[in-house]
Parts: sequence; C-alpha cells; structure tokens
Amino acid sequence: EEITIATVNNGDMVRMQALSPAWEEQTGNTINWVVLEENVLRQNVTTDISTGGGQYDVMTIGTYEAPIWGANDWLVSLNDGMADDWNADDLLPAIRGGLTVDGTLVAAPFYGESSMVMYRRDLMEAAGLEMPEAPTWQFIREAAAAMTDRDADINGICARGKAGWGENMAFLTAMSNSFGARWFDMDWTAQFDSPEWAETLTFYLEMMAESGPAGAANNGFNENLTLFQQGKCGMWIDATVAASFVTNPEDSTVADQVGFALAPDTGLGKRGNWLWAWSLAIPASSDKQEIAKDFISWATGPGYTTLVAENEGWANVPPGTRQSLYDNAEYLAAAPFAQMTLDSINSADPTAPSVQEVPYTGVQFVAIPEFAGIATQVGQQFSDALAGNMTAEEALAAAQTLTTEEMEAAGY
Amino acid sequence: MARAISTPKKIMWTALAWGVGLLIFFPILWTFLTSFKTEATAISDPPVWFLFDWTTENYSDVLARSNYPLALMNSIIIAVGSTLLGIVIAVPAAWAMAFVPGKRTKDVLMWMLSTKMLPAVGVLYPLVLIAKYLNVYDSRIMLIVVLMLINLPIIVWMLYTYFREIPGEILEAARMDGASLGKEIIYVLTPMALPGIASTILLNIILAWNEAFWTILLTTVDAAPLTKFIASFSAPEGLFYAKLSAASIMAIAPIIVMGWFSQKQLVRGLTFGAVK
Amino acid sequence: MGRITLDRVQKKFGDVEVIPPLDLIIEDGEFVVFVGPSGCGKSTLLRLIAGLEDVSGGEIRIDGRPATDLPPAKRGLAMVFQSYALYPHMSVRKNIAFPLKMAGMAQDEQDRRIAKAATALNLTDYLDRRPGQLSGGQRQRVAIGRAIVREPAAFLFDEPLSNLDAALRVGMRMEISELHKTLATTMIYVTHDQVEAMTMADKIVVLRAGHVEQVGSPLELYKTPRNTFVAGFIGSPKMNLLTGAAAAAHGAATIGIRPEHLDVVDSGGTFTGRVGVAEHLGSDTFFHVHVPEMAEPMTVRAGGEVGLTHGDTIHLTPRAAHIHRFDAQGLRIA
Amino acid sequence: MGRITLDRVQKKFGDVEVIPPLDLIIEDGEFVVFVGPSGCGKSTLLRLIAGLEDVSGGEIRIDGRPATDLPPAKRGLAMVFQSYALYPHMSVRKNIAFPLKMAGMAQDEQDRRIAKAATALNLTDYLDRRPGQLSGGQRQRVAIGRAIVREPAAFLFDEPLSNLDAALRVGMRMEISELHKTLATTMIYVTHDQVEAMTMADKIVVLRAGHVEQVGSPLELYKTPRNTFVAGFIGSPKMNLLTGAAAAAHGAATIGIRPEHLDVVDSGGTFTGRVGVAEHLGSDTFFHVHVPEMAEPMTVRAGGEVGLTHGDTIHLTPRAAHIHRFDAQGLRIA
Amino acid sequence: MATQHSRTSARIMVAPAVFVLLVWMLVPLCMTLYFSFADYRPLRATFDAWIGFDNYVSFLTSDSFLSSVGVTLQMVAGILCITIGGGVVLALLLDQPMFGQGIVRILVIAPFFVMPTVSALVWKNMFFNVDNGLFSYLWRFFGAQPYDFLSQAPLFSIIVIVAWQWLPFATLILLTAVQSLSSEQLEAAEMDGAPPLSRFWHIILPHLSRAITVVILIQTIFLLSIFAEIFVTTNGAFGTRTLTYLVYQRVLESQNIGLGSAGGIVAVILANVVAIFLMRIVGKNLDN
Ligand SMILES: Nc1ncnc2c1ncn2[C@@H]1O[C@H](COP(=O)(O)OP(=O)(O)OP(=O)(O)O)[C@@H](O)[C@H]1O
Ligand SMILES: Nc1ncnc2c1ncn2[C@@H]1O[C@H](COP(=O)(O)OP(=O)(O)OP(=O)(O)O)[C@@H](O)[C@H]1O
Ligand SMILES: [Mg+2]
Ligand SMILES: [Mg+2]
Repeated sequence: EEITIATVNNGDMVRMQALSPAWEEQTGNTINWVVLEENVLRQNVTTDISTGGGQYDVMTIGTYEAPIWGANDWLVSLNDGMADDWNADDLLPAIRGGLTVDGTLVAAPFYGESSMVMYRRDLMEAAGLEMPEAPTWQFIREAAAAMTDRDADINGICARGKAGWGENMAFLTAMSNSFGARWFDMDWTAQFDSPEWAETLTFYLEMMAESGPAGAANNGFNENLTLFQQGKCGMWIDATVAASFVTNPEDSTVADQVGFALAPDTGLGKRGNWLWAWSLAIPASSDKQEIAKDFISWATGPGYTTLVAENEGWANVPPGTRQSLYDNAEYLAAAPFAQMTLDSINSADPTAPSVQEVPYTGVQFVAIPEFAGIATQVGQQFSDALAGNMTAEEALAAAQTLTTEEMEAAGY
Repeated sequence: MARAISTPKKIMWTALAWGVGLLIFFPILWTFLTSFKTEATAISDPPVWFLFDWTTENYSDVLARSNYPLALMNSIIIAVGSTLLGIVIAVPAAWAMAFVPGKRTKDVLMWMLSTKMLPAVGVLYPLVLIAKYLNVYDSRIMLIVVLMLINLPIIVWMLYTYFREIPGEILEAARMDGASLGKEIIYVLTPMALPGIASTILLNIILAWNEAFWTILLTTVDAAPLTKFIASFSAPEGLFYAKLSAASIMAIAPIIVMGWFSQKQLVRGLTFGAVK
Repeated sequence: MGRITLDRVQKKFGDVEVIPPLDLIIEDGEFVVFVGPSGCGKSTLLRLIAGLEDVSGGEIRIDGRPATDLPPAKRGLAMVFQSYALYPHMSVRKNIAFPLKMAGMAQDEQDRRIAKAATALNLTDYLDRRPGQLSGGQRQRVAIGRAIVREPAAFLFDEPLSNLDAALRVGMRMEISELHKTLATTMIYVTHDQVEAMTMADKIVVLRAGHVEQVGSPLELYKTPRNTFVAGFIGSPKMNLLTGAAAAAHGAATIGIRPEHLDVVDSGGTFTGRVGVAEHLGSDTFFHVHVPEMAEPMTVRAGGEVGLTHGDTIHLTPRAAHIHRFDAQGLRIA
Repeated sequence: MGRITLDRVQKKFGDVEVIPPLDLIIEDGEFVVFVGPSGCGKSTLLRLIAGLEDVSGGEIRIDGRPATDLPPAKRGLAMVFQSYALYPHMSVRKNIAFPLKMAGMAQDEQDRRIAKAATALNLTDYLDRRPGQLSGGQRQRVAIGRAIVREPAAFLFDEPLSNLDAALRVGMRMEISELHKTLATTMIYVTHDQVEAMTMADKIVVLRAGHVEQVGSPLELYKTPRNTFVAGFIGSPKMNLLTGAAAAAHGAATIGIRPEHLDVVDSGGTFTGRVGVAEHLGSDTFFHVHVPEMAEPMTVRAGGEVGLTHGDTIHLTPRAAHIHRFDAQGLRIA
Repeated sequence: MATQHSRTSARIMVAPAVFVLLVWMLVPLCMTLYFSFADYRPLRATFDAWIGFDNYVSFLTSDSFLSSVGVTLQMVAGILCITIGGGVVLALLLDQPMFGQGIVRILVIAPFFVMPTVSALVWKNMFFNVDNGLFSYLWRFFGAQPYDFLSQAPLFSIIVIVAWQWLPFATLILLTAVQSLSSEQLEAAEMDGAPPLSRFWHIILPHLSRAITVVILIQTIFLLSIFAEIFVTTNGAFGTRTLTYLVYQRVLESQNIGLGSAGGIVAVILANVVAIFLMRIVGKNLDN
C-alpha cells in the first residue's frame, strides 16, 4: 500500500526520507513524500486538516499545532496500536507532555529541541572572558560587545530577527519569559504595554545594535547557522539541534572551537529557552491509519536511532525525544552537546513558562489557534524595530494594539 | 524604408545592447553557474566566475531527493492541458466577438478580463471544499480546469485581437464557397490565425507553468508540478545556494528552452496581441 | 441561368434606411454594373443579393425561386471581393478547389474543373504557389478562378480592381470582359470607377443614397442622362453644368455640356474666359477655363496640342446638338 | 531660391549600385517630375537630395552651397511623403506648426504663417481636428501645409497622390500645379503616373534602373522620345511598337505609332485586323485590334462613337508624320 | 457579416466561455460571500453561519487594512514606473541596428520565464542577502557598508524583483509599438528640424501611448495578485503586506476564514473598481 507523508525539508527529515526505503522493504508499503519548506508545509497541511481533505496519512507538525489539532479531534490517538518496541514511557516528559491532549498522545516526537547558547571558545578567550554554565543576559551582552570586531567581520551575537511566529517570536517570547514578561494576563489581556516587555525588547534591540550582524532583521535559523559556520558570530542563541551542525567539521569552519551553555536568564527563575518537537501525527481523515502508525513507530522508535547511528554516525541521530538516548554512552561520546541539550529541554516548562502566572501553555508560543497569525504580525513589528524602521516603544505599542484587536475579534 | 547605417554606429549599439541584455539576464546566468559549484564555492568571497571545479553533484542530489520526472511530467500536462482546453473554449468565443460584434461585446470582454482580478486566496477554502466534494483533490484534471479558468480571459482576449486582424471578407468568401460555420473555423480561420494561436498557446503555457498558488495548494503528490518541487528546496537548514540553484535551473529550464526555440511566436504572444 | 429579381428589397441598419424599397431585374447573362458615389449602398446591395446580409424587407428571387432566406452558399452565386479574400494558407490550387471540396465533389471532377479554370485564367504555372507569392493581378485571377469553378448562376464583383495599379487595372478589366463573353453568365459588378462602368457594362445601375437614379446601357446614360446627378456622374472629365442666364437661354434651369463638346474658336464664341491650368497630355489638351458663367472652371477638351497656356484668353462654342437641358428639379427635359 | 545641382551623385546599398553616377541640374522655380518604373530609384534619388540617405559618391549643391554633408533639416528643403506622415496625435494646427516650433520661431510669426497656409490650402475650418478625422485629400493638404510654412528653397514630393482615389487625385493635381504657379518655388515630384507627369511638369526626368533616360519638357518627350523605353513609357494609352517587316518598311528596327495617330478607314489601310475588345467611353472609343504585324493587340483611339464592335474587321492607317522610328539599339532615328 | 443566422451562431459560440467563467466567478465567490458573513474558524471548530457584518467591520477598521491598500498601490505603481520607463528605453535600444539582435532579445525576455518563486528565491538569497549576496560583495568591493535590502528597503526590493520579471513584457510590447512607427513620420520630423530628443518627446512617446496603456492594464491585472514574491522574501513584514497578502494571512495563517473571506470580497470589490477605472481609459485608448 501507499501512504503519503508531508514533512519539512530540514536535515533530519531529509535523512529520514533517505532511510525510509528500509521501512518500505520491511513492510512492502511505499511512501509518497511531500517535502516542503516550513511555511509552505504549514500552508498545505493546515488547509488539508481543517477542510478534512484527507490527502496525507502522516503529517509533520510541531508542539504548537499538536494540542490545538488534538483538541479538535483531528488527530489519531497514538496511545495504542503502536509497535511493541515503541516505548512511550521512554519519551522525555516535557516533550511528551507537550504532545498530549487530555491524556491522549496525539503525535510522536521525531526530534526535540530547546535553545541554548553556542559560542566560540577562541573568541571568548581572546576577549579575556569565561563563559559560565548558566550565563545571565547581562553577561551575554557584555561578552558580545567584547567579542565584536566588525572590521574582521565578527559579530558578538547572532540571534533571530526574521519576522515570523516560529522565527524571531520564538526567540523573543522565550527571552521575555526570562525577563518576567508574558503574552497575556489571566484575563487574556495583551501585555506588550508592560515594563517587562519594554525591558526585553529594548535589551534585545540594544544588544543587536551593539554586536549583531548587519541585516539581522532578515536572519532566521538558516542565515544565522551559515554565519556561525563561516566564523562570523561570537555567540549564537538558537535551537539545540544546531549543535550538531556547528560541530560538524565538513560544513563548519569553526567546528572545533564551539562551546555550549544554557540559555541566559536574569535571575528571576526562568531561563530564555524554548521547547519544540517536530512530530509525526496521523490526521483523522486518513484511511490508512494502521500503516501510518507502523511507519511512525519505525521513524520515531529506538530502531530508527540505531539505523541512523549505523549509517551516519551517532552525532546525527535525531536528538531530544528519548531518555534512552541520553543513557547511551556511545551517543554521549559522539555528541559533546548532549547533556546541555537534555538539561535545556528539561528546564523548559510549557505549563508555566513565565515567572508570572499565565492562562496558556507553551514556552515560546501560546497554544491558541490565533497565536500564529498574531505572533507573525507582532514579529513583523519587532523585526521592523530591529531593522531600525521604528523604535521599541512604537513597535510595542503597535503590537499591543493589534494583539488586542485580534483577541477581541477572536472573542476573548 | 530603412536607412543605411554606418558600421561604427552599429558596433556601438551592439555593445550597449549586449551589455544591457547580459545585465538583465545575469541573475539567471549566475544561478546557472552557481548550480555547478560546491556549496562552499557558491558563497565564497570574492565570488568566483567560471574558474571553479564544475560539478554536477547538486543535480544528482536534487534528483535523488525528489521525484523530478513526475513533477516535470505534471507541469507539462497541466500547463499544456489547461492551455489547450482553454483554446478549445476560447476560439469560438473569440470568433464570435471578432466577427459578429454586438453592442455588448466589449463589455463581455472586459468582464472576462476582470475575473482575473479575483484574489486567489479569497476563494481558497471554497475551492478546496469543492475539490474535496468532487473528489478531484490532487488530480491533474482539477488543476487543468482551474488554470484554464484563470487564463481563459487572457486567451480569449489574445485570440480576439488576432482574429480582428483577419479580414472578415475571407470568412465571407468561405461562407459563399459553401463552408459551414464549423468548417469555416477549422479550414479557414484557424489556419490563418495559426501564428496568433501559437503565440497564445506559448504564452499561456508559461503562465500556467509558473502559477504557484493553486498548484501548491491543490496538490499533494500525484499532480504536484515543478512549483511544488521547488518548494522543497527553498529554505533548508543551512544555505544551500548551489542546491537551490540546481533545483531552480531544473524548474525553469524546460520552459526557457521552449521559449527560446519558439522565440518568434512567443515574442508575438508576449505582446498579448495588443499591439500590431 | 441567372435571372435575379429584387422586389421591393429594403435594408436598414438599426434606424438608418440604407436602401429604401428597391425593384431591379437582372436578366440572365447580363453584365450589370452598379455605380454611385461612396457610401451610396452599392456594396450593401450586392451583399443582400449574396445573402451576406439579411434584407429588412422585400424579396429576392434567383431564377424565379425565392432566395430571400437562403444562406449564401445555397444561392448558387459566387463573389469576388475587393481584397481578393484568398485563403493565404492554401496554395492556389487549394484555394480554387475549396468551394468544390465544401460541396463534396469527387476528386477527379475537382481536378478537371481546376485545370479548366487555370487554363482559362493563365494560372497553370502558379497552381502550387501561395497567394502571398503572387502579384496583385494574379491574385485577382485566382479569386475569379475560385468563383468560376463553382459554375455559379451569377458572379458578384465588389470593386475587384480597385487595389490594382492603373496599368494592371486596364488589363484585368479586359480579361473580365472577355470572360463574360466566353461564359455568358450573369455578372453584377460594383465599382465607382466610371471608366470601368462604361467599358464593361451591358447595363449600368446608377445609385444615389440607396435609390436607383437611372438604369440603362452605358451610351444611353452618356447620351441621355435622366438628371443632373447622372449627367455629372457619367463621363470623364465631368460634364460642365451651367445655371442662370446661360441655361435660361436654352429654356432650362440647368444645362450640361461635356468637355469634348466644346470647340475652341479663334474669336467670338459662346463663352470667353481665361485659361487656368492647361494640361498637355500630348494626345489631348485639357483646359480649365475661368468663365463668368460658371463658378468652377469650365473643363474643355481639345484634341492634340493647342498652343494656349495659363493666362491666355480662350473662346469656346458648344455643339448645339450635345447640350443637355434639365429642369429646376434637375430632371432631363426631353 | 532653389537651384539644385547633382554632380556625379551615386548611391550603393551594400554592393548594389542603385544609382550609378548621375548629373542633374534643377533650376530655381522649376517643377521637375521624376518618372520611371517601380524600383528604378526615384525615391532613392529624392531621399538623397533630402539628406535622408547619404550619398555614396558625388556632390549635391543647393543654391551653389555644398549640401552633401548637411543634415536634412539644414538643407532648407521640405518633403511631402506618400503616406502623408502626419503626426496623428497632434491637431492640424500643431502639425503645421511643428517645423516652426522646432525652429524656435516666435508665436505670433507662427500664427501668421499658419493662418496664411491654412487659407491658401482651404484648411482654416479643420485646424483643430486630428489627422484621423480628415479625408485623404485634406490630409495631403495638411502635409503640404506643413511643408509650405517653412518657406523652403524647394519642395520634394514622393508620390503624394498615390493614396488618393481617382477623382481626388485630379483635384489635388491641379491644386499642386496652382500652388507651384503661386509660390514659384522649385518642386521635385516623384510619381509613376505618367498623366501626372505630363500635366504637372516643366521638366520630366525619366529614370530606368537609376539611369536618366531622357530629360525634357512633357511635349518634347511625347513628340521625340529618345528611345523605345521612353516612347513606351510616355503617352496613354501606350504607343504601339512594331518590329519586323512593318518597321523595316520605314528603315527602322522598330517603329512606334500612338493610338491617337491611327485613323479608322473604311477599306484598305496599312493595317487590317479584327476588333478584340471595344471600349466605348462616350467621348472616345478604344479598340484593341488583333493585327498580324503585332503580337499584342494594337490599341486604337477613335473619337466619339464608332459603330464597330467585338469581332468586326477594321482598317487602320497611321498618320505618316507621327511615326517614330528606332534603331536596333532602340535609339531614335532622327 | 451580420445575418440573423450568424448572430445566433455567435451567441452559441460565446456561451461556453461565458458559462464557465460565470460558474468560476459565481460558485466560489458565492461561497466566499457566504463565509464572509459567518464566524468560521476551523481551528476552533467554530462555525456560526450568520454574524452579520462583523467580519467586514473588523477587516475594514483594522489598521492593517488601510496600510495594505497603500502598500498595494505603492507596489503596483512602483513596478509600473520601472517597467514602463525601462521598457521604453530598452525598446528604443533594441530597435537600433546591431549585430545579434535576436540573441539580445532572448536575453532580455528570459526573466519572464522564471517562476515567481524561483526568482524571489534567487534574488533574495543570491543578490540581496547581506552576508553572501552578490550586492554585498559589490558594495564591499567599492568599500561601502553592505546594504540590507530586504529590511532597509523591503518594498523597493520586492519591486525590483517583480519589475525584473515584468520588464521583458513591457519591453516587447513597446518594442513592437516602436517598430510600428512609420519611418516616414520620423523622417518628416527630421526634415522639420526636430533633434533626436524632440523626436522622442513629440513623435515617439505619443505614438507609444497606446502600447503603454496596454502594459498598464495587463500588468495591473497580474500585479494586484502578487503573492509568491512577498511570501518568499519578507513574508509580509516591513510594510510589504499587500491586500492580497493580508487576506492570505487572515485565511491561512490566522485560520479565520470568515474574516479572510470578508477581506477577499473587499479585495474583489476594490480590484473591480480599479478594473473599471482602467477599462475606461484603456477601452477609450484601444478604440481609436
Ligand atoms: N454594418 C453596417 N452598419 C451600419 N451602417 C452600415 C453598415 N454597413 C454599411 N453601412 C452604411 O451603409 C451605407 C452604404 O454602405 P456601402 O458599403 O454599401 O456603400 P458603398 O456604396 O459600397 O460605398 P463604397 O464605394 O465606399 O464602397 C453607408 O452609409 C454605410 O455607412
Ligand atoms: N534601404 C535599402 N537597402 C537596400 N536596397 C534598397 C533600399 N532602399 C531601396 N533599395 C533598392 O533600391 C532600388 C530603388 O528603390 P526606390 O525605392 O528608389 O525605387 P522607386 O523608383 O521609388 O520605386 P517605387 O516606384 O516602387 O516607389 C530598389 O531596387 C530597391 O530595392
Ligand atoms: Mg463598397
Ligand atoms: Mg518610391
């Protein structure tokens, strides 16, 4: 039989596609791959699921979509029917929690990530500083300034600036958590007029202005990765999965100089790291749910980890989903960033992301359907501010207005 | 009566025109060159021009990762299919408008053209629901029909302008000679308007080929054309310029080659028949 | 066979009556020419006969059978258009064969007829060319060939020669005349060139604003124009029309004298004037003479060369037998 | 002032010599007509004079000053094009004003000249129309107006009337002639219509393949054509050219007899033949007579009406004084 | 050419085209109209068939609406200016005698074949990118600070990309028009003493006016629905959100079908206003 899988075109997924013939041979089924860029993928699967189009048997979704779609009963429960060796209890609790709706697991995590600081040990040393295990934002900002040498094309800090709820807003929302800010208060009132948000954004803008790369407002994950690999960044705060790319000597010119640290904080008790998992889910409209489950069991199960390790080496196995991986000595040896990743993931709490009380779940997002639309627009304001087209105050004011408008329209 | 022109002047114009032409063409040329570089050379500073180790690795990577032949086939079927279907519907309409104009002919034509201004997203949901209801989601036929409808106004308009240049007397002669309406169109009008029809076909194939909204949203696998193919290379982790270039070249090459081979017709087509 | 009868045929475009009810009989084998100023309805009348336009009223009969509601192809008429209207994508042979093919004629019969027409029209060497590769005169011949092969009851020509240059026009004019003699088929020919009308027609129909002004043989029209309109229209150069005292002297409101009926005399003469432009053609000389009796210059034709030039005084005498008299309504006084 | 001298002027397009070195003097105030068959280089010669093409050799002088390297605008000539070449988006007034505006002339002087030209050309009522709203004749007049206002040293006309219909052509022909008389400015006029050439020219230049075949007044050319080419080209209908025995009888390789110099006699006569087509124009009758001495029909012009028709036998006698004799090279035997 | 018979046939012959376009207009449009009065948000599993004009009110009163209309107009106007200005210059250039005219023409047409997505990707990554884009190399080569096109001049950048794609079209139409100018007219102007620049202003440009209207008409039709270029480059950020894109965000990003449909209807109405306006001008210009 044939199943259709929609997935995102990042490295791990493309690798899965490349290895999938193993599953096809094993089961005699075939797979139609629809590999798309993230935005296009979201366009496609969202349209499909909300109209019950039934085009896909497996969809790649994130921790943002899972709870919302799950709540609409659009996704098939993975509580049962999975392969025997697919051990749900092995999943990291933070990740599993994010994919569970009312006790039902609605998606299987393919890889999980949090965010952390990646830095250049050589530059840090040259600046006469030492990176603590758990730095503060203040330290990061000072270190960035010290490392910056624009003549040599070295920028102290690289961070996301490109507009989008999954781009700069992921970074800024996570960052704001550590500054004590929140999106909404308990009455679902937007909080961009709060001093915490002002502090967060001002800090971010000033730091980027002092030590960030030119054109930061267009940099997303990919752009920053390239910059870092080319040796143009002193520090980079981004997804933990980047660790394996920046330490891969084939692509990275600075592979042997990379150090890792937890995402920064301000001493308020929350760190600025997020939690995300690309996961595989089965839409309820699929008529090949059994086979789809079989595939998901294979792709997200321990067997796949071994398969990747055999073919591509341990450093390339999808990280951040299973405790067993972090108990594996071989993996720990091959991945110097493993412990840092695990610690980061474990330190994120989707149910209590901020220092203050919030009515929502989600670390770098708010798990309500309106969020993507709102956050993308807010992200555009912030990106504009980073590009120097408006001030922090203006950006926040605009964000406050539009969020309030949208939330009202949504009936909150 | 063209005036004789001195050679030095001609050389000057030649140099200038070639300069400008190459400048306009440059992005495509650069993409082409980049597609044969390694990822490292692709972003090297300063940029390298021709003197690098040419590699076809990017192409094989791209081919290995996605079903290019299927996408190509779909693109061809959809572009050609929608255009031909459009022509079949448009020829009679254009005949009527050009040779039996009534008071409202101009208005009908303008109305047709205005349907092109319908913003696609506005009708996305309805269309997806209809596709689902008719069970034609992800089918070539669906795309053929949708793209035909999108381009029909342009086809009608172009044919109309071409037909209007054909003297009505010839059709009357055919009628006197005993040709029925169908024969008049098949034996006289169509062959006479052939260059115009060819231009129309070419131009609409291009428009259909490049349509990137419906072709992405109404397809998954079976009917997915090159626009969807390119969407899987647009922003992978890391900046894979070389691979992106290779995929881009693969997506646009067929249509560019077609365009170049049919230059003359196409140039005519590109003027939308609007200017003689 | 090709007797065409128009019975109170009328044509309106919207509210505009282009052809008021009109009766006309065209006998079998006649060569009838429609002449008249531009816009007078010549083409419209022809197209009504052809069936390319619907009549607004009245009846058309061809060989006695009512044809008013027949589609063009069923009327058994063939038309030759001003623009030739050849099919540019077909060879000459195919062009000529087209009506036969449409009629579903057998191939050998087609070939026979084409060969015959091609021979008659001197087209045999060009049968495989495209119309675009032919000269204007040859194209016109192909158009005629296409009409001939159908062996129609009548031929309709709409200014077939007006796109040709002067020399060719003379040649083709003669060819069409000869063709008419050979085929003896009815021909209806529209032109606004009155030399064509005079030389080709058995019968001329002079139209003005859709009205038939006069029907008759060329010489009838030349000699006895029924009114000033026909008088002015037929004959080249135009007849000189005089009103006022000069006309009153002949008991008419208007008198007409053709340029060729004015003699140059040494002195005296009926009219005396100053020569304006003198056109010396060698064979003839035309004087445009400013005479007090006429507002425009009076045109005079003198044979051979006459030694008068611009500014000279000239004396003219009309030939009495050739003075045409018209009443206040412009109608001929017998 | 407008004396134009061409001194061994030559023109090649690539390797093709369209005009071999050619000398020609056009006197101030003369009306010179270039005639010749299509493609003989008439337009090219005119454009060389205008400066729209560069000469390949030789020199052009206007009023004694060398003009060979002057740009068109500096030569002080005005040109009227076959297609009128009016500026379609400008009103008649603006069209006429254009050259003045380009010369930076003061507004009141412009207005004065435009008014004058418009009056002369009867365009006053149309000054605010666009060319598209005018008839062919009016357009031609605007084109002439645009030329006049510049008060050029000479006017150049390239087949200015060939887009007009026959009647209008006659009228415009006379208008241009009168204009020439009024302005007394040099005019060079290209045409292939020999009636135009005969009636308008002070001097005709007959060209063949870039060569000047003969230069002279119209009647000179009519009476004493220098060779068979000119003989055949000038005169309408064309001169009948006979070779063989008929010519030998007159001691020539070819003899030419114009249609108007053949008299119809009752019996006997030099030539006897069968009437082919007889064209009765009322004023004249033209017979195309098949005689054994000539391959094509011999054209005969008889005055008024002659009672002969198709198929009749006719006897013809040429007027001895008007027989043209040519030698084997086609040159006139004096 | 107008017998009763042919008029009847004509009506039958236009029928299929009119019919399919009517269906195409009406069916989805009616559904959109229906949705636009509904509170339809599939992600919340909300469907409330009638909420009156709420969607219209919130769409029309939001700040983003007016700004998106402004952006749309700026974008279309900018692209039109560049393509027409550049097109005229290029057309005149291509009309000059030269060697290899055919090849130059091929080079100039090529951008028209490129898929909008591809050209946006290529420009964005390989030209506009601050770090690795060719423009940055160029800037650095001349000792300037690399300029970040997509955030500093985002609207302009998109205009450049789209104008690049549409320049061939404008050029070709205008070239055909230039070539249709009778050389006698130019020569007449030359005889009349007009120098080249005057010839351009007084003769060539007026002659091109009809072609320019055609370019404006057709390009506006296509430009009003620009989508891929924005989607790929800025995602609507930095003031590049056009009306089409705003509707897209409402429908697909926010998954508020009701609101988006209202936006779609508004866009249809505005597009038709523009259309009628254009048709008036063009219709007049095309007639003569
Ligand atoms: N389709 C039509 N609709 C409206 N009026 C028309 C139509 N065809 C012709 N006419 C009008 O009918 C009148 C006669 O036209 P027609 O073409 O018969 O004239 P004509 O005698 O052939 O003129 P010409 O010598 O210029 O060819 C004209 O006034 C013309 O404007
Ligand atoms: N630009 C050109 N390049 C090459 N040959 C040319 C050019 N212009 C004219 N010729 C050739 O020069 C010859 C003379 O052309 P020209 O136009 O002067 O003839 P013409 O006497 O005006 O003819 P017509 O009566 O048809 O206008 C022709 O054989 C023509 O083909
Ligand atoms: Mg007519
Ligand atoms: Mg010429």
